[in-house]
Amino acid sequence: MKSGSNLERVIASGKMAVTAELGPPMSADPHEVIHKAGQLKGFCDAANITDCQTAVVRISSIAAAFIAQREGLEPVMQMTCRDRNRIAMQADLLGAAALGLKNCLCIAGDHQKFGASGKLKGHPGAKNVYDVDTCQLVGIMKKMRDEGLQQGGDKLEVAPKFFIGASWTPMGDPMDFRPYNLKKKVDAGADFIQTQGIYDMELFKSQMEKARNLGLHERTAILAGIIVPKSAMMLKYMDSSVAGVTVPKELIDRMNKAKAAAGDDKKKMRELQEQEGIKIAVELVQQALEIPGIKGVHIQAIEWESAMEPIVKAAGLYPRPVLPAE
Amino acid sequence: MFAARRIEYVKTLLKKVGIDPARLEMYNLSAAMGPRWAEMCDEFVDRIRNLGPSPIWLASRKQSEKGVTEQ
Amino acid sequence: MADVAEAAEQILVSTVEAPHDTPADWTPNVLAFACHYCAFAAADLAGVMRLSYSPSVKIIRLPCTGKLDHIHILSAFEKGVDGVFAAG
Amino acid sequence: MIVGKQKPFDEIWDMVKGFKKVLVYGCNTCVAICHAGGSKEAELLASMLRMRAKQEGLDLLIDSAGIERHCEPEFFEPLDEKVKTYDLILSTACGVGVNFLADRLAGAIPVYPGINTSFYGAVPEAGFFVELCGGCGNCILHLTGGICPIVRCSKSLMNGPCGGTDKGKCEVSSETDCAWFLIVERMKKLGTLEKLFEVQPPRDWSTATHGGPRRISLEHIRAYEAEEEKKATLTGEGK
Repeated sequence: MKSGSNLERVIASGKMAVTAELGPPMSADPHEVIHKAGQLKGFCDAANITDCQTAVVRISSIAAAFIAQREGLEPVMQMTCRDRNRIAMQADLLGAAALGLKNCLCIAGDHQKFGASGKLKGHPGAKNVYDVDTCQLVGIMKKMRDEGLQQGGDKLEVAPKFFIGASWTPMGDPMDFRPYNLKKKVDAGADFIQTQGIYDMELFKSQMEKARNLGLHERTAILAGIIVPKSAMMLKYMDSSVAGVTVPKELIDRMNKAKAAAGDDKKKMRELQEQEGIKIAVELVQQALEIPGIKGVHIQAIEWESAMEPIVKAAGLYPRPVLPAE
Repeated sequence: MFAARRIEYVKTLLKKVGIDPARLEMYNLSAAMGPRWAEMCDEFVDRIRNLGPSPIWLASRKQSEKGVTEQ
Repeated sequence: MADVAEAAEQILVSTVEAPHDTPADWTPNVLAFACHYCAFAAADLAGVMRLSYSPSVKIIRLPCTGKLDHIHILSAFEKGVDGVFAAG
Repeated sequence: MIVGKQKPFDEIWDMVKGFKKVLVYGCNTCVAICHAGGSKEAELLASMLRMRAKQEGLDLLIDSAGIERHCEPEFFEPLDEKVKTYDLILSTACGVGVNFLADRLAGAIPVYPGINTSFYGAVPEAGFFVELCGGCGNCILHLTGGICPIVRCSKSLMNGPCGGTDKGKCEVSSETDCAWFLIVERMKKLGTLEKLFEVQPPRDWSTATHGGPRRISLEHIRAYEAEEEKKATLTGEGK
């Protein structure tokens, strides 16, 4: 075992892994984290704790991960390359390990300009760091864990033992390079991969085939990302505005149909769309799990944590395995 | 037309120093347009009369008045 | 009709410049940069035709308005002229 | 070349208004090409400042001048005496010029910046400037098809595109090309895509602005100059 985390044990056991997502609040109040952790607990093997997603200031990933862990939910702390240089990164990794955190996902992070969208002001004038990129951060973490060395070469008395993750956008531009992008992250030392949300399963299958041809499915655990759709509007938005995400027309049509069935009843409109969204998510999960080389799913019910339970149950992924620590 | 582009640019500079860009204009006419010239001059002078004296002229006058009273 | 005239007058009030009173002794002082071959010839023709036009316009003849530089216009305003036009 | 943009006029006015005798000092190299700070722009700016001063009723003398370059001492010499007669120099040179002149005047007269020095750029078409190099001091363009990921990628990524690439454009702006999209396409054309498959290790940023002020010393040229100077002093003494 590299880290001994629950996620690592589930993957090592050969069972399909399930991860979820928990976004910390823009507040110093821990209760939202505790509440969300309660909703997710038992329905996933670990939950990603985002690191100031969309470049908006929130409870830090490490602190929120620690709170979640205290609540009995295994966290995957996320670390962006946007906000820290290699000194802060490694210091935070040591601190996280000292707090008992065992999983870490490396991502580039949304650009700070993202923060100023919608009603939020964000910090578009912030200075970003990008001292190292995702591949390099993965490499640093691996070197710390396996060699007991800092990036600069200094020794660590006790090495932080992390199960190292990286993200992958299989359908982003330039698409023919994306499998190699994954290969670089695996070469750098990524133990598991969580993908960007997938709606177009056929396209994902062809990208997975390329990844398999490079032998990557044997060297890392690829978890397919599923973003639970909540409404037809959300699907349309994801299709047009979210990079690397395309939504097949038939899915949007299904949501529109569910919406239309409610007539003028706004409440019912929402309920029917949510029901259909959960149904679509379950189907996507089942389709993804059939793709050769897939080791699990990363289900993101964004600000809708209560959806995890019905999805995991309907997909036949409940109860989650309980594996003893070594 | 180089001149027309320059005029447009200088209009932006004038605005920055608090002078109405309408005080600057570009006209096109040919050698045979004698009556148009006269008409154009009257038009433009009318425009300026409406705008009144330029802020620079007013400032100079104020300064010289002050100079006189101080003496 | 009165409304239209009033509106027209309002439009002519500058939004850039500070409001001010016009002294009684002021007369417009306008500078024209004229191209030797077109506008200046037109001005000449106006003279030959004995057409009367505003005496406020002083003409500077240029070989071509292409010769007109930004600084010539700014200098004119700096000297206190009330308006400048280029004709070519 | 170095690309800059004139500061907002009101900001410049606020810098200048407390002084009595101001020289707007232009530089006729890079910043003249980007229409920000050459002799011509300095002349226009001086005229605008004079008009503003007049309207505000301030007794302010503002002249303008320009020299070929603000980054080599020789060019300053002809105007040194004139410059000393002012109580503020508003330099429209790039930041290098402002620093260099301020060092030369050594605190005798303040030197203020009239432009914002923006980047090292090219002029793909008249009136349009783009940043193409970050001056990081450790060039890797041979690995990336001649496209710099350090300044042309908004996250300075070294190992390929992030997840934000959309239709070949950057997540920061749909008007900005994704540098990594360009790099991949260029490397395919060059037939060297496999160069991108290797993981690039963390960079040494000490050659960029992160290692303190940078200097380059060409010893052979400095030695020659020193020798020439010595010879000149010797012959001077001989007379």
